[in-house]
Amino acid sequence: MNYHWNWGIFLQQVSSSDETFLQWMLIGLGWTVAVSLTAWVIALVMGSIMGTLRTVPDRRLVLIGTAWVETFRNVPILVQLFVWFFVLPEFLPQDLAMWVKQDMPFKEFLTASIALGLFTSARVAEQVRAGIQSLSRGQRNAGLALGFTLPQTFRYVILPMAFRIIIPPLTSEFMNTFKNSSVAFAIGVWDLTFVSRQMVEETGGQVIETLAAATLLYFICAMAANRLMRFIESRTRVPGLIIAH
Amino acid sequence: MHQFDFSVIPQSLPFIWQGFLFSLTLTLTAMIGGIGLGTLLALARLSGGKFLSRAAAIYVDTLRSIPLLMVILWCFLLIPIIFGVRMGAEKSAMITFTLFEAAFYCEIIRAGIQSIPKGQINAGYALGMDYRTVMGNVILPQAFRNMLPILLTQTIVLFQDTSLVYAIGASDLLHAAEVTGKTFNRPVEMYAFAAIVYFIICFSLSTIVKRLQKRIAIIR
Amino acid sequence: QEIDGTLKKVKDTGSITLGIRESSGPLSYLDANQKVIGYHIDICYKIVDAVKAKLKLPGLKVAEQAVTSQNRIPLVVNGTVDLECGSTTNSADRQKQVAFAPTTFVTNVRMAVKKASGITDLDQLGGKPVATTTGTTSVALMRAHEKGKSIDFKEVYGKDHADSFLLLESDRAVAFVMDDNLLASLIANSQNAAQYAIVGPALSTEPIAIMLRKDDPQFKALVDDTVKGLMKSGEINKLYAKWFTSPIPPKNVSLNFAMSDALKNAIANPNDNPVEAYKK
Amino acid sequence: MIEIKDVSKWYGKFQVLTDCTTQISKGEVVVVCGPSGSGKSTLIKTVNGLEPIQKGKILVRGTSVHDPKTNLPQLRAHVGMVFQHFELFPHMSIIDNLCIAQMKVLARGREESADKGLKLLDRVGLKAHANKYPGELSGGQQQRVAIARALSMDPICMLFDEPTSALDPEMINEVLDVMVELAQEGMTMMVVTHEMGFARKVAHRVVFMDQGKIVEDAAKDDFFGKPHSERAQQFLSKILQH
Amino acid sequence: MIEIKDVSKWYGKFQVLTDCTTQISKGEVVVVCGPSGSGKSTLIKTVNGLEPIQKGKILVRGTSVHDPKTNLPQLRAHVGMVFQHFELFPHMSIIDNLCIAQMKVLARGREESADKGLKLLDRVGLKAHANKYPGELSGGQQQRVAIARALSMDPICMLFDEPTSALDPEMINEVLDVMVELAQEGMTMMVVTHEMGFARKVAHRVVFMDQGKIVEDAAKDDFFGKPHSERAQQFLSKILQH
Ligand SMILES: Nc1ncnc2c1ncn2[C@@H]1O[C@H](COP(=O)(O)OP(=O)(O)OP(=O)(O)O)[C@@H](O)[C@H]1O
Ligand SMILES: Nc1ncnc2c1ncn2[C@@H]1O[C@H](COP(=O)(O)OP(=O)(O)OP(=O)(O)O)[C@@H](O)[C@H]1O
Ligand SMILES: [Mg+2]
Ligand SMILES: [Mg+2]
Repeated sequence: MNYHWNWGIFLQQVSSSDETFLQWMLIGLGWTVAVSLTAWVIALVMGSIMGTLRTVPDRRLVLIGTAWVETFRNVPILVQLFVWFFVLPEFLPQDLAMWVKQDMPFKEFLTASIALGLFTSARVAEQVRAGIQSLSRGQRNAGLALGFTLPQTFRYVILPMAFRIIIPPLTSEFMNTFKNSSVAFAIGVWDLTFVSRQMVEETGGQVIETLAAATLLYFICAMAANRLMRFIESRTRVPGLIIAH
Repeated sequence: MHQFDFSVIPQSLPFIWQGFLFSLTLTLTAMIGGIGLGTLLALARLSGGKFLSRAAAIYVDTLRSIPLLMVILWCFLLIPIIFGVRMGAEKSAMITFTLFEAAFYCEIIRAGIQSIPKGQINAGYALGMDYRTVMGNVILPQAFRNMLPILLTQTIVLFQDTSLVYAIGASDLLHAAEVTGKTFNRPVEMYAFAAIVYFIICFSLSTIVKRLQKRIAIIR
Repeated sequence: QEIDGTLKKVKDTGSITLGIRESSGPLSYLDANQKVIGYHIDICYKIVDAVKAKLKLPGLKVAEQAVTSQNRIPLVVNGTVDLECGSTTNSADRQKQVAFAPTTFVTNVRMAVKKASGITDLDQLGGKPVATTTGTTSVALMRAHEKGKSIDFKEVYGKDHADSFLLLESDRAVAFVMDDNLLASLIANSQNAAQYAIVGPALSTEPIAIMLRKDDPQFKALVDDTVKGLMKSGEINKLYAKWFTSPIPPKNVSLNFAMSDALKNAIANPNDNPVEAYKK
Repeated sequence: MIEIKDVSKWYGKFQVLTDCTTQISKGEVVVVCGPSGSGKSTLIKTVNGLEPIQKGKILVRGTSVHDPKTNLPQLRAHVGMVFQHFELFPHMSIIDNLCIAQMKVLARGREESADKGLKLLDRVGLKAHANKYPGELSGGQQQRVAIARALSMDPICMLFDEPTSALDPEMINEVLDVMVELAQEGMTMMVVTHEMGFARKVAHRVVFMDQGKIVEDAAKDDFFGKPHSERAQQFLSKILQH
Repeated sequence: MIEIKDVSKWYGKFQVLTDCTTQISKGEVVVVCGPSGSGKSTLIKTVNGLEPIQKGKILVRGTSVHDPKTNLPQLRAHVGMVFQHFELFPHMSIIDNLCIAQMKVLARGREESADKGLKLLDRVGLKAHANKYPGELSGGQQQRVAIARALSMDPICMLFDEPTSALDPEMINEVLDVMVELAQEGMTMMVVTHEMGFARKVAHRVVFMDQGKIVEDAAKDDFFGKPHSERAQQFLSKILQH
């Protein structure tokens, strides 16, 4: 193949600015991490609430949880992102819409984080629900029998164990969040994907080097997420209890 | 407020249908191939063989740590170089998705196999069955039944992920919607329409999965 | 003479693959039936005809492969695509990877605005949101412009031109900086074409050309001869008129995009000079 | 102390309990037995409102359990319950298992709770294990902790649902011994169990259930002497044969 | 029939079995008992090679079980085994549970297998349930099916690992009855169980294990009369108290 290799490309300066391509990549990495982590926090909070709602003995709450999950998991993330970014502001009052469209600080970053966070929250909710349901009914009864209210039973008895049980599938979801964050470029977040697209353009087609670097950085992110969750798993491991995976 | 003009939707239907058919073909191919390959990988991971399980683990962990988009691009660029064959975007996508999804199916099937009590394996062996008979007649049928909902949920994710083939110029459901949106310069309407189409398809599928789950669950 | 390179491959496989873009109007884009059409597509088919004649293969199969700005170069390099008929800028960097046919179009990077905004120049845009498309030269041009003139835009980016235009249309941006032919095509297709104008001086002038594999003298010669032939015979002017100054699909409106002096010059003196040669 | 009046309960269309009536006075020990699926667990769970009922009434110290106005958590806090599978909280140490409800429900202080917890652990012979986790104890030890946990709430009565049936034979006795002691101290107890030795030793009355009905409700000696119903005779013969 | 010679086994560094030696002659019924975790299950699983051993030798009808040259599936096919948790295949009907191994291992035809299966189901009193699934049967019924399944392979001897300990008290007897019958017909049996009534009734010898060692290996009457070791005395007193 007549490909013109140039691994030194990363040290070259970008013609339109003072940075090198390597620095660019690192800026991209920074935004990727920022979007992913923000989204993950949103996903954990909303996913835990919605997943729990689906297991309480109240029809209406279950329905809310179910609707949430079905809405956010049945539409591809890219499409959801566009709905948040392009479609929803059209329904706001004129002034607010203009503010959201033009002046809202970090609007791309926030939109991407929220869209990705809610998308992921549907999956987290399913895991949380599965975790809660995998606990024997006896645990809930034991909590209630001691005089705990239902919320207290969830808080002190059910959720701490449910979360421990679902750490492995949550790890996958956390890794997925990093991977899925690559859609953020589509609304103009300067993330790794954005940078690599721009870099391919401005280097006159050093695609393979660029792709390799971006892939490696995504891989590192996902691995770091994996290690972090493993660490949490080992820290929260209950002595004497082997949680089946 | 934006002037919505949904007249592009009827014009887009033939292409959306074409795109849907491609998404469906890709999903089915990757599902069947991925489950087949994934089962082999899962058995390799659970096998006593150090090398075999290590190799399978590396394959699975690597693919699970890279965005699908990157895998699609790599395969599209590298397969012609490595194998010296020219390959259209469609074929390339099918191979890529099969290889990629196999890693995910592998983990699901592995969990399924591990969810079967060890006593079942012992019971099979105690009756004089060999490894293949025990796996084929006792463990895998149960593992698949237990994991069916998760396998199908993963397949729904896969269906959504087929939209990433836009990166190599294949035309799936979302791409068809986007292209029509561009041709007629009505992207907002087409994104909204795509959202609804995806929701209807995926929601119906997941409802079917739930029904199926009740129907075939093993009575315990 | 033995045939080799791309021509040999085409002869052996009985097929040739064109790389096409799906929304680089009017050079290469999809019509209402999602069939690819455009100025560069017409030229490419002229080249295909020449290949057929040369190889005496009237039944030569023509495959079309959609490419993106990301993958077009590697796909040409790795042999998936034989002739890229999109809207690729000929640059010195790219000439390290691929070869170009003689320049068939010259674009000016300018900006589209809503007429009502009264904006006529980039320098009026300090602190205002300006749109462009990710992964394009325009991003670099805008950044360079900012640096040169010490003004500060709020850049917003669309993932493709349609999205970027939507940013302008829905007031998320007050201007959209892009190749003028693309802007003209987007405006012509928009809901309310009269609302928009292409304004301001050119940020850059770029030669656009059909792309092919490097180090393949036989195929390059055939492509060059064909394109030069079109230019000599004046046929290229007809093609230009067909796509730039007459009504075109899908809406059957004309872009009314007169031929620039730079392009006239390129047709008078066919060449494959990179963009660097166009900088004054 | 506990009055169960005409209680019926359905799961969908399936009737689990049919017009069950009985009562337990202060200090009384009542053993509930009967074949599997006869509704013993369901009945005992209705007493502290873990299961709703569709008909009838249950009073615990005069409070109607299924009245929507009743503060259920408060009532449950004073009715100790021990489950077949112990149901200790696996993510908390033994002492935390004993403290958490005291602190969160009775609003006792950390120290007071721990004092009380350790005292009770001592009583069931497990003080040395206070800082271990449930998974590190044997089944018999876990069940003794579960009893201590219920006692930490100063219950006015105790409900046991097959407390020994998930235990290894060797460990059954260590748990029964604790229960016998409790009974002898005068605790009001309702015990679902198949351990007829325990019933013989400390029960005042035996309630025999079949298919959701209370078939026999007799003083211990009457029950073991000559059960009225054929079903109870049959059951006893099977249980006692080996 | 079965010879266990100096068998030792380790899980990593933890020694589960230490120099176990015993043998079972044709037609003999041997009961293995001992406290939880003493290695009973492990020992019985080494007999048909479900657990590898690191030292010693086990011969079944003269064939060395742990010799790499032994055709283990073939050997296992002739050693019936019944597990604590039944281990029926939940995705197959009862009759399929009885046929699958006959067909896949002994290469019997579908009909021959089904005939044999139905005959055995009849013997354990469950012919009427042939087309149900395991999940639809009670524990006692499932365990009887498991015994029938093992018998369908025409075993030369049977291994039982706590066959009644996962059962409701009422169901224990229906299973023990089947086992007593088997023993009385002269089947060679090795039975891990806590049911001393069963041991008294049909065992020829009792093996008592503690901490991976065989502590006592005595004729039934000697064992129940006056166990040598203190550990066995203690164990018996706990088991038999209630
Ligand atoms: N949540 C439920 N939904 C439907 N039916 C139920 C439910 N819980 C219990 N049942 C049924 O109610 C009946 C009584 O159950 P219960 O657990 O009270 O029996 P039990 O006497 O405690 O039996 P065991 O000795 O097996 O514990 C059984 O037939 C059981 O199948
Ligand atoms: N796979 C394993 N890995 C490590 N240790 C094990 C494993 N299986 C069993 N053990 C340990 O080996 C010892 C003996 O186990 P075994 O199951 O043979 O005991 P047992 O006498 O059958 O007890 P029980 O009456 O509880 O069934 C126990 O201490 C157990 O924890
Ligand atoms: Mg019960
Ligand atoms: Mg055992």
